Amino acid sequence: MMTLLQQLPPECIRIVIAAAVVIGFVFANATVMGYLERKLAGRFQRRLGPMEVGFHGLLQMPVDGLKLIGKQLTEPNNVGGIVFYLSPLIAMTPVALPFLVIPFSPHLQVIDLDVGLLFIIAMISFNTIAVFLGGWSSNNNYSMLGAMRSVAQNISYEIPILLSVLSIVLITNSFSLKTIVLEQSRFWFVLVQPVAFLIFFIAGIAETNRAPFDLPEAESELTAGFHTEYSGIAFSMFMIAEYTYIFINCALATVLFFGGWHGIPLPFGEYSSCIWFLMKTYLLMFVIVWCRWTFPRVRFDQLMNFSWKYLIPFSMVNLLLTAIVVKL
Amino acid sequence: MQAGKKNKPIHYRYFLNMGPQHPSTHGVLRVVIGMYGEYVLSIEPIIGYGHRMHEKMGESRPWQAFLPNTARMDYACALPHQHAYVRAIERMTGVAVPERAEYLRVITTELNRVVSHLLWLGAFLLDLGAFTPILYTFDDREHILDILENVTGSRLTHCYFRAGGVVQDVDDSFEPAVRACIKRMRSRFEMYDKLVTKNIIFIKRTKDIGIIDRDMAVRYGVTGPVLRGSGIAHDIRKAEPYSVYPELDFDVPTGQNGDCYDRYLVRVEEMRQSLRIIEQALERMPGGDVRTKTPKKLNLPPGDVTSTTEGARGDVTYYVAGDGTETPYRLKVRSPCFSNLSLLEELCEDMLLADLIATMGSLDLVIPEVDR
Amino acid sequence: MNQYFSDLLNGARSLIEGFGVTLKALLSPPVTVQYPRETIPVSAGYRGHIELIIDEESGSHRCISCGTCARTCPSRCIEVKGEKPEGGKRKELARFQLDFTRCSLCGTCVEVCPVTALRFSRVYGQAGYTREEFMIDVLKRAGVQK
Amino acid sequence: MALDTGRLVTDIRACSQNVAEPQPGACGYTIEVHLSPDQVQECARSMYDHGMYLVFITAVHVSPVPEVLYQFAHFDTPCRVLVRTSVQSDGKLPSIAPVYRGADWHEREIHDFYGIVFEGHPHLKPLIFAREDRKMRPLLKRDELVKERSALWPDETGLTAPESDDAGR
Repeated sequence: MMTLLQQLPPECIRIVIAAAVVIGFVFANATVMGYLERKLAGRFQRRLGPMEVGFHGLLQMPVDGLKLIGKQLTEPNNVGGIVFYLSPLIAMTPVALPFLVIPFSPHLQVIDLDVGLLFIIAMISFNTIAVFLGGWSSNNNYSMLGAMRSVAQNISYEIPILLSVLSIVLITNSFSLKTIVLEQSRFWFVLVQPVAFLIFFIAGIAETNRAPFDLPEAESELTAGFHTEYSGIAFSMFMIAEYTYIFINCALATVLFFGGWHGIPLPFGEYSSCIWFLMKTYLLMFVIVWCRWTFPRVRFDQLMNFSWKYLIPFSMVNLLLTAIVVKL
Repeated sequence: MQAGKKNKPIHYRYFLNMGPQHPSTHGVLRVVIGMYGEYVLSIEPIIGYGHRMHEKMGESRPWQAFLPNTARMDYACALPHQHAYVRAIERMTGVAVPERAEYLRVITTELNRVVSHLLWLGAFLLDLGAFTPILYTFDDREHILDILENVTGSRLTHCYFRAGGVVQDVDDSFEPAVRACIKRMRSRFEMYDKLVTKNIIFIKRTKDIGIIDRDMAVRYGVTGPVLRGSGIAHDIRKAEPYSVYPELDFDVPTGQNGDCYDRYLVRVEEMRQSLRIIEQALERMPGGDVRTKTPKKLNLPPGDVTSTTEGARGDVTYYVAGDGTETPYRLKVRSPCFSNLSLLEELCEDMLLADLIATMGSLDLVIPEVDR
Repeated sequence: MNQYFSDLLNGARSLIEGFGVTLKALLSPPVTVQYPRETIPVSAGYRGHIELIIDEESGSHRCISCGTCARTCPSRCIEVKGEKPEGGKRKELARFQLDFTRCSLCGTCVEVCPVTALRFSRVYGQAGYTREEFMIDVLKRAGVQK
Repeated sequence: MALDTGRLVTDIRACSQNVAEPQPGACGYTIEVHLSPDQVQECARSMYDHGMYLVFITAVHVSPVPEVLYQFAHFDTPCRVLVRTSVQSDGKLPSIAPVYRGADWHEREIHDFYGIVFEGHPHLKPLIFAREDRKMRPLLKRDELVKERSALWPDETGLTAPESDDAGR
């Protein structure tokens, strides 16, 4: 068995190990995020959140995961056939790809693509296809409405993200995430580009269908939106995908605006940069959870107006100003 | 508002079945909505899922047996129903009610109104997508429900009023508890103002949505906070004063243009007014017994009577026809939600689905009261 | 045009205020009680199912099994049977069954009882799997309380 | 626009002579009117012109012919009008839904409970009952329990009696 390993090129082993770590991280992040969200939701509402399973409910999310795996996959009649089962997979699989380029710390990065940023933004838009196919194929008026809404929402919020990210690229004129983070060693880009950060963050919340823009799965209007008919593991795949997209959004925001792994050196030696990175990301996730438990839901046409009338004009103006300033 | 799509060819329309199990129908109501894309073309509320034929129960048993039923129709605000029924019986049989009992009735009814408006506030915001305020309103409700549980014996389905007074007097822990509760409640209002009234998303979701004008109110018999939201100061406690309300000073809040936002403001202001009423009633409440002795067998004389009180949702009217025996010959309950719901078909044409949910939430529907 | 900006500005301000409220809630202690372990004391006036009052002096219940409560109960959920022990002159209460599945806690039985032998117990949180668990034998309960 | 009760009473008298103004404290309504079935729509229209809203419509199963009662009230001035009619011999009654859209539901409910048919009603489908038990008519009393109209309202001259002008109770 060892001889077989020696024959394989080292690069291939490195990729296999990295893939395994990334998949493990995706599931770990989903459980941690889910636990954090339910605990914070409880505390925001002056209650305790999950307390029963494990110490202070720590085992609640893994146990939920097992329960969901054990649940029966109900299939309503004349449902869209293979597409009905394909959409959770489409939601789940591309979720791990952006992790290849996210620089957790100077050397903890799978590959440093020089088009890393473009690659991530391309991967993020996979979610829309999955949500649309899921909603459309479950043969239920509510999910069809949810699917339509999610397509319109993601398209109209993709543009502000691109424009705000472009203003960063103008400064660093490189798409590679590592160089962007290295550029921020002296000062973080959020000080230079606060408006771009705000636009990116708000559009990020809308992109991942999170409240106050959670129209595709509006509980009080569309019962459960696009994943009404999904149960068991299919439903949990959509949940894991959603939590991971939130993590990617926050990680991207940290890399672009909050200076990746830069921070006061901590006593953990060379892991301190990775810890800084995770701390910043989870702080941004706290803000996203905070938004969810404070605001009512926006109506559908207001959502569109907000993007086309406010975010896009502001991001264009911001882009223009950065261009002028940078070219001076 | 948005141009409707009514002139679209029919085959574009699809039907969305909202209910009978649906998160925002507040009870077992089914609404069949003809939709064109996101726009609502036609609405048909289908009621009757929670129908128990209360009126037949009233006709087949002695009138005392109907008292628990009055609390099972509008369980969110049961006491005005009971007050109306008991006043109808007192009108027919001429039973006198001691002053202290009337004050106790007013205090517990106003506490019940605050509890009902808090429940509505939480549920309305939940319909609009805000998950947290409902927990805050339930936290406030618990304080008042503990007081009501101690006085009337149960948290929602109170059976506290009798013909000629109330069941039992309050113990001396009642008054300090109510005063503390009023003080606490007043401090909570400006928290709700910050979280909800000034919130831009909430304003955008409720301003100029579901506007009810006076003519529609007359044609459908809309009463209560829904009517007052359209600027008509009609409150039975002021229009046709009963019990000890003439001696209490309070004003009737009204809105300007009758949209969901005004109905919200009216109900929050009404909670403040109820607290004022309770305070005054506590000071003016005399001593004395709380119930007049009524003969064992109290027959209802021939003839019929209607009696009206101001429920949390509007004009609660009981029509009782007696025929000389102890059993009412005919008992009709006019529930405000029945009329408030009937205008949904005309009000919600050409609306977005999200606005339909907001409007239905602002009508404060309790479906068991509609089905009876 | 200024409507455009004024919306944006006081909109943002109201959102920040909303954030402030929930942050204050986050930092203040929870108000809930972990129900199965901790419980809130039931208030004095709470109406559980009815039970017989035990007299201090005679040490037993005061019921004379006249059946008034059974007759006036709107949902007919009380069943009272009195038997005359041989030789004795007064009826003894032999059976007092309450069908708690149909009782609506209106309190008529407590009021009409000529010897005020009934009162509301403060039993809270009754749960059961079968209907039989709610057929309460009030007499046996009174015996237990003695 | 407060209600002018004087003009209201004269309008009602135009529909029918039998108008009484009993003591509201005792019976809860200020004006009581007896109408014959064909005057119902006319009276409803005059009520609507005065801006009165419909409180409820109900029916009472009395022996010769079931009795239908309407109650109207006004938003600004306290005034409650109780209108009594008897159903026509063939169990029909003209509907006031064209005037008061809200009456649509009230009349459908009475149709469910009593089987009284309202002519001119836009769509007299069952409101509360499902299709299969729309023939239930629960509020109709068993024959031995039904009472005479006069047993319930002894001193009132029902419409069956000739038009006598003495005031009601």
